[in-house]
Amino acid sequence: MAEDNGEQKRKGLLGKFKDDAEGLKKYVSEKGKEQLEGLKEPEKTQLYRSIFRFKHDETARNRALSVLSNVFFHLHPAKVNRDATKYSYTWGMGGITFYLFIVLTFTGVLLMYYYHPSKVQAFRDILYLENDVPFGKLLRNMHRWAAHLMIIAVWLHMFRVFLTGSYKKPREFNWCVGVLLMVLTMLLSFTGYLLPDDQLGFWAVTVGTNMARATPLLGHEGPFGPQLGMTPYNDVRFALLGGSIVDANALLRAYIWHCIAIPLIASIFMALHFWRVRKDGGISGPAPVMLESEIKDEKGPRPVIMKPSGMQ
Amino acid sequence: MPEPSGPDPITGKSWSTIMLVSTFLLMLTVAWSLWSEFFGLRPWRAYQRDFASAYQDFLGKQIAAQTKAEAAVYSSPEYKKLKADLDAAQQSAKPKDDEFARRIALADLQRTAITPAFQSARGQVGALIYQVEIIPESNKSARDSAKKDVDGAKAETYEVEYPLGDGKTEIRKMNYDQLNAGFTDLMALKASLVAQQAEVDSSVKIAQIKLNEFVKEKLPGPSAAGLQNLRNAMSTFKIDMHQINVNPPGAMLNYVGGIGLVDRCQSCHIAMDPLVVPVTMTLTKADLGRTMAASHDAPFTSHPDQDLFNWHPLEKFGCSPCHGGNGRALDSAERGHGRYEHWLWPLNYRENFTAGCQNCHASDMVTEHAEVLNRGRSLYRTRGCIGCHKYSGFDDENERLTTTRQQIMQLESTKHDYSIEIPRLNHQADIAPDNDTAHKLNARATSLTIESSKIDAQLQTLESVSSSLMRESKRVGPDLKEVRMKLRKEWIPVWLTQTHTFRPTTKMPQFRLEQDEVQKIAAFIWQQGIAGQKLNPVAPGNAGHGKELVESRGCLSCHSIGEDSKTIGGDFAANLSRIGEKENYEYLVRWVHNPRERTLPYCPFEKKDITPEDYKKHRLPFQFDLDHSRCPNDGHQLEVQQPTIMPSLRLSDEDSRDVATYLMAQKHTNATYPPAPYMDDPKLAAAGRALVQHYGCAGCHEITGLEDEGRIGTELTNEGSKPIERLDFARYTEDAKRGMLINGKTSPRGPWYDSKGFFEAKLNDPAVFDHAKFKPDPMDRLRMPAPNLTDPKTHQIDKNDVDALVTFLLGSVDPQLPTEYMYRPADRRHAIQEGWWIVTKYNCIGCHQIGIDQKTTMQDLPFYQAENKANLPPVLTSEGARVNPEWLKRFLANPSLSTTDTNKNGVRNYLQVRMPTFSLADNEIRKLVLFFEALSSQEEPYIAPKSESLTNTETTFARALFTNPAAPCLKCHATGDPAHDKNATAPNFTLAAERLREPWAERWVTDPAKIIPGTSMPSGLFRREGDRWVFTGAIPSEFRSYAGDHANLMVRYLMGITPDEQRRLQGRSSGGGASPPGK
Amino acid sequence: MWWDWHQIWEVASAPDNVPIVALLFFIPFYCWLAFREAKKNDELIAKLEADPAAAKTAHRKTQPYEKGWDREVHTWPYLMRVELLAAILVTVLLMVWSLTLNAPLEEPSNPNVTMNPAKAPWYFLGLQEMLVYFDPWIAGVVMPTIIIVGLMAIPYIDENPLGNGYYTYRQRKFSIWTFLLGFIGLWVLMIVIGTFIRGPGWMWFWPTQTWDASRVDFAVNRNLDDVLRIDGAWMAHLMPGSWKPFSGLIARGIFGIFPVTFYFLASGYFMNWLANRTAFSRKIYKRMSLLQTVTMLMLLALMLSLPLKILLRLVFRIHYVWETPWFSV
Amino acid sequence: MPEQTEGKAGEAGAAPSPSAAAAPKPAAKGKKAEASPADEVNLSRRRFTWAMIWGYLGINFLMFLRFFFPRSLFEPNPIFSIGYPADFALGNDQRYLMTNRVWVIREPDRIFVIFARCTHLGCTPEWKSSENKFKCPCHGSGYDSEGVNFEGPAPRPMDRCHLELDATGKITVDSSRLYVDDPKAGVNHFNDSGAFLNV
Repeated sequence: MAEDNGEQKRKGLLGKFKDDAEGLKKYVSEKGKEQLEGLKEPEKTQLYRSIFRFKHDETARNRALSVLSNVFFHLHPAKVNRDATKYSYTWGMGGITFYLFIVLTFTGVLLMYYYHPSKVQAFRDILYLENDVPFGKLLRNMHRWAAHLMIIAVWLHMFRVFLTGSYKKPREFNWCVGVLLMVLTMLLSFTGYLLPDDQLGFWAVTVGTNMARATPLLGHEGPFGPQLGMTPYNDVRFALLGGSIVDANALLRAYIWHCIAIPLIASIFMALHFWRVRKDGGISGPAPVMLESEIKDEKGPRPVIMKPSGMQ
Repeated sequence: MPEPSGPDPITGKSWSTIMLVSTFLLMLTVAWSLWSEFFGLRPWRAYQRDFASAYQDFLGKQIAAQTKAEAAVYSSPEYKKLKADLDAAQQSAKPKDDEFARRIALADLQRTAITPAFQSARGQVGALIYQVEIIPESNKSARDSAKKDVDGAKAETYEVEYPLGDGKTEIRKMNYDQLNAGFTDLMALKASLVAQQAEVDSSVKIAQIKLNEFVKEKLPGPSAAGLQNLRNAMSTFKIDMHQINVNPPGAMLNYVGGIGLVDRCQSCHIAMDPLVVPVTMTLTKADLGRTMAASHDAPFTSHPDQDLFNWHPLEKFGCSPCHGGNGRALDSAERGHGRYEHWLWPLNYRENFTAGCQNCHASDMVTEHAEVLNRGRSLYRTRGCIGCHKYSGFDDENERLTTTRQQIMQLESTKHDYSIEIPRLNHQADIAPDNDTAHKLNARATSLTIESSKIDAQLQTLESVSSSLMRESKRVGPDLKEVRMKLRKEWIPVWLTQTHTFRPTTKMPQFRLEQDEVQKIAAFIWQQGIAGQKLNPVAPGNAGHGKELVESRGCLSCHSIGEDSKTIGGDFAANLSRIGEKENYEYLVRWVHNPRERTLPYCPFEKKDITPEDYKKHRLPFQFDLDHSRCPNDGHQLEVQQPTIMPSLRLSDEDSRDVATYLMAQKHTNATYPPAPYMDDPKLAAAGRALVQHYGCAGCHEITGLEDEGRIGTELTNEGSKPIERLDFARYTEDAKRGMLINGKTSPRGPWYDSKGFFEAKLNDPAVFDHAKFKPDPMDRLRMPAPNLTDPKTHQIDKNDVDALVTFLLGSVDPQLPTEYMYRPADRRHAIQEGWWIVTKYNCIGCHQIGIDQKTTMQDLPFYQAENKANLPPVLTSEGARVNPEWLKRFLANPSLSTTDTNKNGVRNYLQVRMPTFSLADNEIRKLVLFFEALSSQEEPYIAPKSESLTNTETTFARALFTNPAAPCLKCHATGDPAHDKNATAPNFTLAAERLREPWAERWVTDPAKIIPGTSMPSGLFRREGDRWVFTGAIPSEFRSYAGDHANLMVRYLMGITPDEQRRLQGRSSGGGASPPGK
Repeated sequence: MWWDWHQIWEVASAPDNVPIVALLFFIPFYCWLAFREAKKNDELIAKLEADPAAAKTAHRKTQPYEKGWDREVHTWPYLMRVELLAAILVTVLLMVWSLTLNAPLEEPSNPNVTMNPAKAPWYFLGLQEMLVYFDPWIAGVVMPTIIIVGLMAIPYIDENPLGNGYYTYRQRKFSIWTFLLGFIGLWVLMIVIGTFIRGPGWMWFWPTQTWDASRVDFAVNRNLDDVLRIDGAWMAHLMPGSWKPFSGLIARGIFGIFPVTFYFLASGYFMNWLANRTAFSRKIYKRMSLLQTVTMLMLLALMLSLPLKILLRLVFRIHYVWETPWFSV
Repeated sequence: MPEQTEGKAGEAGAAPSPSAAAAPKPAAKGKKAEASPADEVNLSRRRFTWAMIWGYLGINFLMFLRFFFPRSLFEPNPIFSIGYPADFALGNDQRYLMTNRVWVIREPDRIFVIFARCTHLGCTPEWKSSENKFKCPCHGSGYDSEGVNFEGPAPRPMDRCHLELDATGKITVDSSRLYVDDPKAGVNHFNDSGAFLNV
C-alpha cells in the first residue's frame, strides 16, 4: 500500500486516518472471509498438515502414507489381504483386547488419583470413589468390567488363532508370546482384585496365594519343601505377599504389580507381539486352502530334535 | 479383461450408515452417564424441591399466626409500659451517650491521623536501635554515634494534620515520643470512653433486657421477622447436597472411626439441618401436610429430640455414629440407610434407635433420653439374662470374688513357704562355717519374716475386699440350699414344668424340659438341700394385721400381690399371690423377719457349708453374722448372708408372724399337687446334677456343690458386632435372607438376616432355631430357656420388652468411635454413673423419688393417695445437699440409727413405711453417698461450715421464735415423747446437728416448697427484708432491734438443739403437747 | 430344597458372575461361527481334491473373489473402519454395562471372618475346582505350569502342515478335538462348575438346588491302597526291626508307583492308537520327531489325567492313588 | 492385528473417513476400472459422524475434569465454635492459632477474629507481646494489636473472619468468609456486621 501513503500525503490528517480505517476494514473483511472459507476444510490448514505430513486427496499414495506416516497406524501394513477385513475370519478379538488394555490404562490411571494402597485407607478410598468423586463409580465399574471383558477377549483370541491354525510356521514364537500375554492379563486382573481390600478380594487372594504354599521344593507345604527348610517366612508365597498373611505389604505389592510392573512387561510383550505379526507375514489369513495331496514328504535325515522351521 | 460381475463387496460398500448409528449409540451412552451422575444418583434433589415448597407454605401460616400474636403482645399494656421505660431511659441517656459517641469518634479520627506518621517513626527508630544493639559494648564511640542517630530519629518531627473535632484540624509537629505517647494515650482514652459510655447506657441496657425477656416469654419461638427471613431464604433455596463434615479442626485426617466422617443425611432429611429449620423450631410431617404412613416419601421432620444437640453437637458427632447407616451414600434410601448386604453398620430401626447410645454410654446403667435402652439394660439384669450371659460391667462381683480368693490362696502358699524357709535359714546360720555367711543367712531370714508380715497386711485387705464383695454379690434367684426347709416337695416339679403359668410375672425363664428331666432335676434340687436343720414350729399370727403391715410397711413397692387385673404393687420382686401353695410357714416367718438369715454359712475355700460341728470342733459358739464372718476352720471370710436383694424390714417377731400368716393365705385353694416320691431317689439326683449344670441353674441360684459354677451362656458384651456368619439361623437362613418369616408370612421389613432379626427371633422363641432339626437327645438342643417377657395382662410376649432387649444387644458393639467419644466422665458425673447401678440394683426408686421427674412405684399404690401422700417416703432429689455425708453413711448402714431398738425408722419413725436395712457393702455405701452428693452438686469430702455460737440474747430470741405461735415447729416435728410423736409428721430436731447441712437448712426454713413442692412444711415463715430474712410472725418487742438474719439464727439454734432443751421448750410451745391446736 | 429358581438367579445375577454368563453365550456362538467357516472350506477342499485340474486354477478361498477386485485393499480405510467400529461398539457395550451393574464391594477385609464360599476370581475357578481332585501342589502349581508350557509347545509338536491360516475341521480333526476338550471341557466347563455348581463349603449343588450352608453330606475318600488293602503286613517280617513300623508306609509308597506308571503307559498307548487311526493322521504322525511324539503323548496323558481323576474322585471316591510322606497323587 | 484408540480415531478425524470408501476416485484406483455405487460422498453425514466421535471424547474430557473435584474433603472444617464471648479477656487470644489459624481479639466494645495470614505472601505472623505487635517472620511485615499493618511490605491489614452467635449463645467463626480492609482499593469491610461482635 505504498502508493496509498503517497496519496495520503495530500489529504488532511483526519481524512488520512479515515482512509486508513476504511482500508483496514476492507482488508480485514476480505482476508477474514477467504480465510474463514479456508477453515471449512481443516485438512488444508497448515496446522493440520504440520501434523499429518501428506495431502488428503484420495490417491493410493496418500492412503498408504496415512497409515505409514502415522506412528499409531504404521504397525499396520499399507495394504492388507482383502479378506483380512472379514470379521467372520478375524473376530477382531486381538484388537479388542488391545483396545480394552488402553481403556483400562486410562481408567486405571484416573482411579490412582484417589487410591492409597494402605490398609487404613484402601477400602475407604473405594467408598470415596463411589460416593464423593464425580464419575468415580462409573470409572470404577468401567475398569472392573473392562478387565473381565479383556480376559474373555484374550481367550477368544487364542481360540480363534488355534482354530485357524495360525500358530503354525512361521508364527510359532508369536503364539508363545501370545500365551505369555494371556497369563499376564490374568495376573493383572488377579492383582487388581485385592486392591479394594474388601472381603471378596481378600479371600480370593488368600485362596489364590495359598496354592503357592504347595509349590514343590519352594513352598513350605509343597513336596520336599519342608525338607529344604521352607517355612511360611521364607517360601515363595512369602515372596509374593511380603508376609505370611495377606496384609499391608501384600496390598502394596499387589498395587505395584498391578499398576506398574505387569503393565510394563505386558506392553513390552505386546510390542513384540504386534511387531511379529507384521514380520511373520501379517495377519495369518484367510490363506488359500492347502490340499492333502500337496504335502511333500520329508527328505533327508530326521533329526531327533524338533526340526528347525522352514524344513519341509 | 472381463468386467467384474458386481461391485467389490469390500471397497464398494459404504459404512457411513452403520458408523452413524454406532456413534449415535455412543452419544446415547454418554448422555446416559451424565444423566445418572447428575440425576439418577441424586434422588435427594426431588426431596429438596418438594420440601422447599411445602416448608414455605408452612412458614407462611406460621408468619401469619406469629404476626397476629406479636401485634397482640405489642398492644398489651405491659409491653407498652416496658417500651415506654426503654424510651425514657434512652431519652435520659441520649445527650451523654451522644457526647461519648462524638468523643470516641474523635479519638478514632485522631488515631488514624497520627498512625501513618507513628508507624514510619516507630519503624525507623526500631531499625536504628537494632543498629545500636549490634555494635559491641566495647566499641563505645561507634555505639554513641549510633545512639545519636537514634536520638536524631526520635527528635525528628512529623507534621500531623491533627483533628480537633467538628471538622477543625490543626497542624501539629510531633516527634517520635509524642507520637508514641499520643498513640497509646488515644488507645487508652478510647477504652475508657467506651467503658463510660457503657456505664451511661446501662439503664438503657437493663430496660432493653427487661423488654426482651418479656417478649421472649410472651412470644416463644422465632419472631415473625425471623420466620420471614427463613421464608425468603427458602424461596431462593438452592438445591444442593447438605453434608456434615465431621473433621474437628486440628484433628488428624482419619478421625471418627478412623476416617474423616461425612454425613449427608441432611440432603434428604433436610429439616434436620439447623440452618434450614432453626433449633428453636420443630417441624413434623403433619406440619407439612404429610402422613407418617408413607414412611420415606418425605423425610421432612426436624430432629425429635433437639436437646440432644446440646451435648452431641452435629459438627462433632454427625448422624451415622449414633444412628448407623452409610452416611455418605446418597444414591438411594436403601444405600444411604446402609440396609444392604455388605454394609456392616445399618441404620437402626425406629424401635431400636437408642441402641446407638450404647456405643459410648456402655458404662451407664441409666442413660438420659434413652428410655428404651435403659429398659433393656434393666430387663437384662432383672430377667436374669446376666445369670447365664456375662456382660462386662454388669454384676461381675462373683468373678472379682474368685480372683480375690485366688490371690489370697497364692499369698498364703508363699507365706507358708516362708514359714518353712525361715527356721531352715536360721538353722543354717547356726551351723554356718564363718560369720558373714551366718549374717547373710540371718539377714535373709529377718527380711523374709518382714515380708511375711507384709503379706499378712495384704491378706487382711483382700479378706475385707472379699467380704465386701460377698455382700455385694447377689443372685437373681433364691438360695436352693434351704429348699427342704422352705418349699413343699411336690411343688418343685410343678414349678419346673409350668413356671410361667404358676406365676405369670416371675423372672425365672421357662426351661424346655422332658418329663424325666424335670424329675431328675427336681430330685437333685430336693436332695442337695440342707437336711436335718429343723425350724422350730411357730404359732400362726394375725393375718389381718399382717395384711396391714404388708400394705403399709412398703413391701408392695417391690412385690406385687393379687392376680391378673387385681394385681397391685411393684414388679421388681416376685408376685406373692400363690406363695401359700409352696412355702413352709416357719421358713416364711424367718424370711420375713430377716431374709438375709442363713441356715449354714458357706466357706468358699473349703467349698462347703460350715456346720455347728465345725464350730464345736474349735469350741466356738455356732454364731455367724456380718460381725462374725470368719470361718472357724481356716479363718477366711464366710458367706453369712442369703445372696438376695431383699432387705430386712426389721419387723418384730410378732409382726413377722402376722405377715407370714397373711402370706400363707395367698393361694389357690383348689390347687392340687401330685405326690412326687421320686424326689428321694438318689439315682435320679445323680443324673439331675448333670442336668442342673447343663442348664446352668447355678447361674441364678445357690446350689450345694455348684456354688462356683460359671455362667454357661455366651458373653454378650459385643454381641451386636458379631459377624452375621457366626449367628446360626439354622434352617431359617434362606428364609431370613429372602424375607420370609418363621410363620411363613413375608417379613414387613424384608430380609431379616441380620443381628436384629436373630435377636428378635431368639427372644420370641429361644427354641426357634431348633425347629425342623432332628435332635432326639434333649442335651443336644439349644439350652436357652424362654425369658419371661409375657405381658401379664395380654398374655402375649410384650413387644416393647423384646425391642428393649434387642436395642440393648444391638448397641453392644466393639467400640467404633475414638475413645475420647466414650462417656467415661472423671468428675461428679462419674459418681452419678456409678450410683445408678446401685440405686437400680436395690430398687431405691421403688419408694424414693431421686430423679427430678421420676415416678416411684409407691406413689401409685392405693394406700398413698389423697391425704395419705404425706405418708410417702421422703423425696431425695436434694438429699446430697441436705444431709451430712458422714451421717448418711451411718444411716445407710443402719436406718434405725439404733442398735437396741431397731423396730422403727431412725429419722421418720412417724412413718408407717419402713426404710429397710440393706446391709450394704461399704463399697456400695461409699458409692451411694457420693452419688447423692453429686446429684445435688456438692463438693466431696464435706467440710461443715463453721457457725459462730449463739449469744444469750440470740438464744432467748431463738427460743422465742421457735415457740412462736406463728411457727409451731414442735406441732409437727417429733420430739421423742411418744405421746407427742403419735401425731408428729416431721423429724426430730435433735438429729439436726449431725444430720443436716446448715446452708440447706437455711434454704429449707425460708422456702421449703421450692426444694420439695407439696411438702407439709409451711413456707413463708420468713420474709426477705433488704439483705436478710426476717421472721414473718409477731416478733417480741425486745428483739425488734435484732439486726441479724432471723433464718440463720433459727438454723444455728436448731443445729445446737439438745433433747432437754427441746423438752424445756415443749412446755412453752403453744403448739406443743399431745393435742395440736385446731382440735 | 429343589427347583429353587431364585437361587440360580442369585448366582447368575451376581455382578462378578456376569462375565461367565456372557461366556456361556460367546463360546457357542463363536464355535458356530468357526465351524460354519470350516465347513465351507472343507467342502471347497473336497471339491478341489476331487478335481486336481481345477485345483491348479481355482480361487482357493471361500471368500468371494472376482477379477478386477483388488487382491489387497488399503488398510486405510478398509481395515481401519472395522477397527474403529469395533472400538466404538465395545465402548458402547462397556458404558452400558458399567451404568447398569455396579462393581461389587463387600465388607472391609477381615481375616477372622471367612466368606462361605470363598471363591477365587472367576477366571481361576478352574484351578480352584481342580483343587478338589488334586493336591494343591499339582492343581495350583504343576497343572498351571503344564497348561502354559503345553500351550506354548503346541506349535512345535503340531506337525500337520495343513490348515495354516484358514478354518478347517477335516484336515485337523485330532488337534481341534484336543483343543476343544482342553479349552471348553477342562477349562471353561470347570469354571462354570466352580461358579454355578459349587456352593457353600465348596459342596456340589445341582442347579435349582438351594445353597444351604448348613447342608451336611457324606464324602469319605479312601486311597487306592486302602481299597486294595495294601498295608505292608507281609513286608513287615522281611524287614529289620527298626523299619517294621514304617512297613505300611513303604509298602504304600512303592505300591503307588504301579498305577501311576501304568496310567502313563496305557494312556500313551491309547493316544498312540488314536493318532494312528486314519491314513492321514498316520502320515502326519510319521513326520513327527521322537521328542515331539513323546512331548505330545506326555501332555495328552497329563491332560487326560484330570477327567480321569475327577471320575475316580466323584464316582469311586478315591482320594489318592499314590501316597508318600512327601507328596501324594 | 493392532488397534486404534479413540485418540487415533481423532487424528484420523479429518482424513478421508471410512465412508469415503463410498467414493473410490478413479485416481485412487489407478487404471483399474471399477463399478462403484453412490459416487458422491455424503459429506454432512461424514462430518456429523466425526462430530459425534469428537463430541464423545470432548464430553469425556470434561467428565475427567469434573472427576478431579471431589464432593467432600477431610480438611479441617472452616466453621468452628470458640465458646462464649465471656471466655475472652481484653487483648488477643492465642488459643485457636494452632488449631484454626486465628487470633481472637477482645476490645472494650467488641470481639473480632483475625485470620493469621500475612497479607503480603501468606506466612503466619507471630504475636510479639513485648512490642505489642504481630511480626511476620517471612518479610518482616508488622501489624499492630488490631492486625493493622504499619511496617514492612504488607499491603493491608490482616483479614478478619466472619463470626456470629449461634442459638446457644456461643460464637461461631467461619474462617472461609473473610472481611478485607484494603485502603488502596478503598474498600473496608471491617465494620460490616459479621466482621465483629458487639459486647
